[in-house]
Amino acid sequence: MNQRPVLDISDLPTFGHGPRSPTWWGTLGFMALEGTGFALAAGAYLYLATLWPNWRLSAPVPNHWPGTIVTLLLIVSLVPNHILNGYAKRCAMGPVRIGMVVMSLLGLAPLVVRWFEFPALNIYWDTNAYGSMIWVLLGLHTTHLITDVGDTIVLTVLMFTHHGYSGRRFGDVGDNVFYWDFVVLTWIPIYLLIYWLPRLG
Amino acid sequence: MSSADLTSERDLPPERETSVRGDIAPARDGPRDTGMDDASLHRWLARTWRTPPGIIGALSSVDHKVIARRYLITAFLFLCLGGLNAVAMRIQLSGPQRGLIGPDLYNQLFTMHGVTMMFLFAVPIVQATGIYLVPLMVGTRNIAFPRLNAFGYWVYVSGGLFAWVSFALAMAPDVGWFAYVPLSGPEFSPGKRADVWAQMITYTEVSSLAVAVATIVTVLKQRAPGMSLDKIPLYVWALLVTSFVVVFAMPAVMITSTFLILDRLVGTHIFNPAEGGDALLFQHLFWFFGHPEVYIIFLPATGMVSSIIPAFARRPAFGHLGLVLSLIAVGFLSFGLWVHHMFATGLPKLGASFFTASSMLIAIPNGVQIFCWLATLWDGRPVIRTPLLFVFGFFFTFVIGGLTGVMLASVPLDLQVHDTYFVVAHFHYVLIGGSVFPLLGAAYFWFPKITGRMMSERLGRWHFWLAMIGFNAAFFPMHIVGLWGMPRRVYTYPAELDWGNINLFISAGAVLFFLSFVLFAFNLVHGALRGTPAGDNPWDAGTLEWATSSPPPSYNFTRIPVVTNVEPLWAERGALPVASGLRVDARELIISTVAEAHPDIREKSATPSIWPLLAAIAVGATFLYSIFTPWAIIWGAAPIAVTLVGWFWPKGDPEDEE
Amino acid sequence: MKRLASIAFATAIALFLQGCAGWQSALDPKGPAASELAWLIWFFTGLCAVVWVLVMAALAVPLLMRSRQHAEPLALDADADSRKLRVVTVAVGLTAVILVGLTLLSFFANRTLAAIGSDAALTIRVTGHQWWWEVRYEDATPSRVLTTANEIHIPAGEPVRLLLTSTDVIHSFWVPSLSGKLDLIPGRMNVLDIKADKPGVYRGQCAEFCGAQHANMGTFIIAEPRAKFDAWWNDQLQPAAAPTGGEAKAGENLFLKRPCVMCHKIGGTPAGGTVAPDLTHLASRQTLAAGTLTMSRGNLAAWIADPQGVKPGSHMPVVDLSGDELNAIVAYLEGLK
Amino acid sequence: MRPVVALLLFASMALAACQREERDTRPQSALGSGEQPTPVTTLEPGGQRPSPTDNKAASFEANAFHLSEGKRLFGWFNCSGCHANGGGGMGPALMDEKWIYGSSMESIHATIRDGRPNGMPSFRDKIPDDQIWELAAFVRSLSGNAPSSAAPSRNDDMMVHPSENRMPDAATLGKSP
Amino acid sequence: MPAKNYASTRYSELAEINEGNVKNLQVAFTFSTGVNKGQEAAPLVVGNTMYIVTPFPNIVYALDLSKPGAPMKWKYEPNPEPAAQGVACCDVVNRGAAFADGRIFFNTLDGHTIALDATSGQPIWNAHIGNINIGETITMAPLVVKGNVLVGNSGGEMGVRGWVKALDAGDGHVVWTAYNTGPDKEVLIGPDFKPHYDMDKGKDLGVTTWPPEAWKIGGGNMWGWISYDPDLNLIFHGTGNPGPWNPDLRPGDNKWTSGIFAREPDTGAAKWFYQWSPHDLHDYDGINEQVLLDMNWQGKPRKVLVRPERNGYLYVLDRATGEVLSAKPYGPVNSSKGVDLKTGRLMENPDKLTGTGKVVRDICPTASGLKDWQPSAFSPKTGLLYIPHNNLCMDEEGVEVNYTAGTPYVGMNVRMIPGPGGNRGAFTAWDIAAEKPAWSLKENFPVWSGAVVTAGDVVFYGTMEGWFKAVSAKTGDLLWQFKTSSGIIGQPITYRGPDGHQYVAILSGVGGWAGAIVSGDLDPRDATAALGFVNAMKDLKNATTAGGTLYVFRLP
Repeated sequence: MNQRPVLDISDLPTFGHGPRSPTWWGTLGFMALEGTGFALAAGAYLYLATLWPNWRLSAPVPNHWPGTIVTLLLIVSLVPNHILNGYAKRCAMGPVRIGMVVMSLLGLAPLVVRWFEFPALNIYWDTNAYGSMIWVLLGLHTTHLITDVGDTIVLTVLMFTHHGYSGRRFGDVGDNVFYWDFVVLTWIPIYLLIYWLPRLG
Repeated sequence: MSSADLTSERDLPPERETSVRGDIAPARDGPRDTGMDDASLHRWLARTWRTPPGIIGALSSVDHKVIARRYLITAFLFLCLGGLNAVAMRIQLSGPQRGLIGPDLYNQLFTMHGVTMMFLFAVPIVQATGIYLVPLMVGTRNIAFPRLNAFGYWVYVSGGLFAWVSFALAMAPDVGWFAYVPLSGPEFSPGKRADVWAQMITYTEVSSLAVAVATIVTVLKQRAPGMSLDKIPLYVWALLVTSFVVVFAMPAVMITSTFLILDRLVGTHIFNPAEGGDALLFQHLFWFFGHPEVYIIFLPATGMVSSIIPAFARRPAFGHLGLVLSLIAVGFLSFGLWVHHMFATGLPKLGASFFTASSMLIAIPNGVQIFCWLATLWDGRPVIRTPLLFVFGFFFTFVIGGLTGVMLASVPLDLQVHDTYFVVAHFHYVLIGGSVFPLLGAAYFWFPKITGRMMSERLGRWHFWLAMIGFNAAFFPMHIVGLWGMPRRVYTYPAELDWGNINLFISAGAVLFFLSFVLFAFNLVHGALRGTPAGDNPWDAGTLEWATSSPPPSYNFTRIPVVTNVEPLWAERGALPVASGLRVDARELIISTVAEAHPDIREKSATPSIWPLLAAIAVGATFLYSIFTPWAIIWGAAPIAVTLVGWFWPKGDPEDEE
Repeated sequence: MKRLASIAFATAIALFLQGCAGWQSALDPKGPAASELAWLIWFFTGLCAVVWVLVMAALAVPLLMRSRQHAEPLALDADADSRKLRVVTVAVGLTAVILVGLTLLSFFANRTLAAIGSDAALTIRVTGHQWWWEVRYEDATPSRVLTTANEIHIPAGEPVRLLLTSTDVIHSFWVPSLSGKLDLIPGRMNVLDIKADKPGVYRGQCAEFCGAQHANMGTFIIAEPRAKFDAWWNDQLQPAAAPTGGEAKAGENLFLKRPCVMCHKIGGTPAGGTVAPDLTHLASRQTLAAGTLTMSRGNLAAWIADPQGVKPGSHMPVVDLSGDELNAIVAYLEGLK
Repeated sequence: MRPVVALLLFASMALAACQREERDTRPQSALGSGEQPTPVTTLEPGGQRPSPTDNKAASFEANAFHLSEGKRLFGWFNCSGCHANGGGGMGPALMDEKWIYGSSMESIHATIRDGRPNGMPSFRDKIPDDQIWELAAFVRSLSGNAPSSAAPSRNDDMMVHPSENRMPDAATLGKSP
Repeated sequence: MPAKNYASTRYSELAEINEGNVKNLQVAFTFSTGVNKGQEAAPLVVGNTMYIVTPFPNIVYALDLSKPGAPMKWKYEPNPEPAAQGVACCDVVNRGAAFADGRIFFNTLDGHTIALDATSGQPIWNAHIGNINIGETITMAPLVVKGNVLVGNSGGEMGVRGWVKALDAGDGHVVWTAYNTGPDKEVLIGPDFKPHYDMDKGKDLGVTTWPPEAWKIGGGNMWGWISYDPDLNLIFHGTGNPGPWNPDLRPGDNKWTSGIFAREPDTGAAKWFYQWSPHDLHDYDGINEQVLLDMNWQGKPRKVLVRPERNGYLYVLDRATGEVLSAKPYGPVNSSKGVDLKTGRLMENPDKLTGTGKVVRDICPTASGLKDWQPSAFSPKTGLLYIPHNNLCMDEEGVEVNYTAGTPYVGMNVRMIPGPGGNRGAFTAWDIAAEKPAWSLKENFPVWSGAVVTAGDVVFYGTMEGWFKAVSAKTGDLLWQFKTSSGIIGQPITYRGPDGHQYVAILSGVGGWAGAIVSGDLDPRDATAALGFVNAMKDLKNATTAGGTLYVFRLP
């Protein structure tokens, strides 16, 4: 077919930040489907909790302290996370490098505490369905935590190599910030479901 | 490899140099397409976008058309395998008390049939069609996240192999495609059969989800300049809505199958009512996916119908906005009626009535679509070619399926027909009538675009009538035998119930229907090798995929079109308005804004890579091993992590830099 | 196209009418619930057929009109389109009205069904097993509680309440000529009320896939006049008939000595197994192995000799018996009227 | 290339898996009697012990279907009445590592078939031979002696102990219950 | 007799050992029985001889107390059928022997009652009355009343039909047999039968309250204690749980299980009956001891029968009529909501109804009862009943069960857990008149031993760790304790030795249902082992080992 050029796009930038970039939308898509997964797992948990009187099924109450510490660590981490986002938008390499290191450490810290959360549940996954569900919820979130921390660390290393000098990488840092928000925010309802709902029953 | 890629090496521009840079600088400019003549433009783009040579190169391909072709062929092979299952079952059922196939094999046969058709054929093939067509229809050079897309294919194909090798080893799942607990649970399904079901589901759905995300982002961010929301072709809308449904429905089945395997492998009690679990939870979760699944299969087919009808009715679809809104409505409503699969479980009466209402409700947007298509066809005299014939076949059968669906939505009526051959008939009318017939039409319609050659019209008509007669002969009597009391999933039935003759008739119809696919396969092969050359736009259709050559070059379009109408080729008969200014030495494409499709960024698309394949192998091996021990997840995490890092680590291509 | 459609339709009607003669058929109602449902089925079918014919007619219009083809696809007739819009709107409205009607219809039908058993005097607990039905007649006097298997006798003309549950997987109780189906779910108890208008034998079958022998999990509802039913009940409460004749006596002995005794119960003997059907009055039943074989000496022998040939995968094991032993056991069981 | 690798992978799995998945509901005729010398001690003068001559035990021992049938029969024939779910009661525990009368399939088969003097009844003639083999296979799996890929998992019942297919792992985790 | 007297008070008038000097108790001699199973028997002292019956193989020892170190006078080995061990629920115990007219009467596990000459140990007669092939065993201590040896069978977990037989003490022939289920004729219900409550009136209730033929395999065994009131000329015995445990399989009240009969000792004719737990849901055997007291009940002197019942209530019955005067829980009970004194019926808690395929959690008390067989003691000096008991709860799930003669017929998955407070046992002194506890001691393990109280105001009991304890009868203060070689589940006695001094004797040797984990070497990983008791006793293996030793103490 014949063509007639009507538009010149040569002046467009070669990368964008946030919703302008397809990666951001891809991240959003994965958050949507993972969020659905979380929601369904939580829904299954609530379904069972309402199905049986005296949920917790005579199991001991979980010790909420490791979980609470993780929650606090995660919430605190949001502050540097968003500061990092600001630097990434401005493509400021030095602060971004520092920020990435900080975020890697702030990712590892809750992961370490998370290790102590499993025994603090005071029940095993094969004891009863309540145990199964809280292990599943905690496991599901831990998987996300691990993958995102792994992702953060790889990206941190990347930012210290020559590959870091790329607009695209700063976009990746932004998306990493975005995903970390997701990991933190999904934890809050799960935290409540695991540690506080059983205290009601 | 398409013919457009077969440019001689001599004609190619020099290899580009890679550079190591120490700081962020304004993007280094490569050659642009602005003002470039067509021949050199083609040489540049072909060089930049080609799939590397050799086996490794082929396995590294990220070209959406290459991946889609592989998807289509694989899915078609699975269709044939699933069809063979069906024929085997029909031979066993052709008479009462037939001893050809015992229950053990029969139960594997129908489970494999269902699993194959639903998870290895229907969903992949509609998504594959989308992978092929969506980037072309929205006027971009590749799908978003091409490596993820390639990864999706590898995962899918290994999942399918996994299931079918299990079948060959007589350890295929034998618990039905929806594998209800407790039958599929740890106590009543010894061995690995149900584990195969669970893990195969979980991981073929990984591929569906990957494709869905890629499709969504392609549609939202890579549309050609000017293709605002109201100018998106209906097929693309259908794929977009489908992809959203996938994103929200597939996690449900993954959660279900994961719960199941946890129960079976590590002894959780999620579905064990004795320890606070619940068997019905499985059904709720499964059908929360399972019902939208039907629409995942059906909605793209409506998109195909919406593409074929305008081309042959010679006018744009009537009620474009209505059709789009209906699609969205169906997408939403499909999540609200899963319970009508569970009416016989004894749920509270009032809740069940609510789901009757919601199930009936979804007939309205579907009705809107049907009426709009009819209205489109009313305009003038449609050109009757094989694709349109299949659309007529779609009307003929799907409306029956839809209407019997209304019957199933009624709680009391459902109690008689649930789990009988009536239901078998119903969903085959919906799935084959509503999805396979449009797909066959679509095959005839887009075959010339994919291969550059036409399929035989004569054989096509034979195929159509054979399929119509075979299909209706096989499935219509199932309504009746279902009402006569024949439950589904029985490997035999007593002679005294007088179901023999009608079953023999059904079996004959099934064989006929299978033969129609043999004819189709022949037509496909014949068309691809001997078909008459098609030209760019053999049907004089209006959407963008017809603006490029048949088959399309690796880069899809020499220059990105600028869209002015929902049927741009009809609106711009003289010359296609295009945008210029993209680099030709790097895989640049236009990222546009979500609503208005204003060009926003020139972003690079990923280059070919072997890592998606390696990652898929790592994931596949992990899943395979995990049916034997949960530790596989721990051990498998390492290779998966390595391959993923390899995948994302920049290789110094211009696409990765800057 | 049209001819084909009409042929298909005529065939369909013919086949439907032929189907009314089955004894496990939703179209052959023998009770109030099934009648209500059969009516509903016919009504829905009729209405759907009309809708389908209308749609097909609408589809046929452009094929038959033979009007001229559009030359230029984008040159549309705005007036014609707005007329079409009106037609489509009306059609959609009509669809909505029909659907609301059908919803209300099913709602009221549901209420009718629920009312059938509200005054049921007889309660029967049906427990699904892989692959047979345990049937227990509840009674205020515990000693009149009767346990039998696979065949359910009910008084004709009276509503009967069935309590449905399962000990293994999900089954579904379905006797189409009496009522719709309802699942038997382990850990739950579902309630199904049935009523047979007239005496007769109504076949039913498990309708939810339950494993290897799902196909051979039949049941029979045997509706009898009240007096006959009461007599049957009293009969069934009696311990098993003592074996008469040497062979039958030897058979009883073998039954108690060999693996039979591990799973089956025969009232009046030490055999008290509960994981397999109660055989106290085996010979009074019409079929064997949950509707798989009709009751006869030959079938009984075949079933005992090779259960895995008759019903592969069932829980009845192959027991090594000599010909004489088999004959003796068959002679004994045959006498358990 | 890749399909070949996958196929090889599957094939190697298959060799092990085939036997585990077979569902033979009347193996009696196909196999020998399974009669083996069933010593309950390892002490045996003469230096060497005769090796088994037929494959009956082996064909039951690692077969998932037979193991699960054994589990069902263990409940049906009231084995669980005395031995609980392996922990014992009136009868000795079966899930521990102690075997009073020998741990081989043949010994367990003999124990069930012929009984033992301190309370184990004889089920000769009461349980068909194949079913005794199934029970023996299941009993062995209780203490983690069957391959975890074939051993049964938990029942849809009250949680009584970690399921047989997790037995060795679960034991090393030292977890309750 | 093990219960000291026909009224089963287990009260000794001996007062040499008292609250003040009990702390000086020391071992006089010990004797190993050579059988390391649960020692539930009470040593029997007649004259200068002490008789001990061991658990299976039920060896009888006669020890000469007149000589230092109490050397063995004779021993008798009945050599019971070893196979009997396979059908004995809950360890192969024996609860003791009885003495009358120069003869020792005892039961063997394999269903024999044997009379021995007390001086020579020679058998006089041997009556085979129980068939182990259908699961019948005998573990109880016989009681001799008016020349009849009263014996009942065990096997409630095997689908055995319960009975009580009276054997002639002279030659061992069966004088009468009273079944505890079935038609009136076999239950020995005749015109004299006058139950107090309507629920127990009617013809052939032992048949009509069962599904057809279920009474034939319905349990109702008698393996516990019999008391005798010579004034009323009545014996009182409980009846065991109905079988199987899963109540779904036996709709109805299941007469005459889990109740108490008053019978005439000569003919066995039933006088009245009261059912503690109609349609028993939780294996509440009704075989505990009944203490017969003549006391002022709410101002009026009445002949009462005091019974700390397994279902958790301390019943006070008018023993002439069977009327329930009082029923108060003596520990945590949630399986029922009390006893309706008008109808006499136990009010079941609808939340704790068990059935097939349903797990019911936290049922208190457990199948082993708030108190099992371990007999309590009553001191007329303090007016208190000293109850050794359990504090356990359980989860229960009814499962499909298959009757095969001679194999268990239970149909219930049980898993026990410590009760409220975490202490698995308690020793409670109950003020009968005030209908409330006077004091209660917590014990880590269930108190599975009997109790004895003396005029010296000392109560003796043992714990499953192996402590033999003496506490003040008034306050419950611990006065003295001694660690024996194994856990104690036996019945302590006190006697005046040939030297005129007071002695205290106890058999140490853990076992029984509670101690089966040790005596049977069960696997604690299985929560349902030993019908669920193991789950509550996981740590017992760390606290004690099997044993079988007699300890005799005296003041220095």
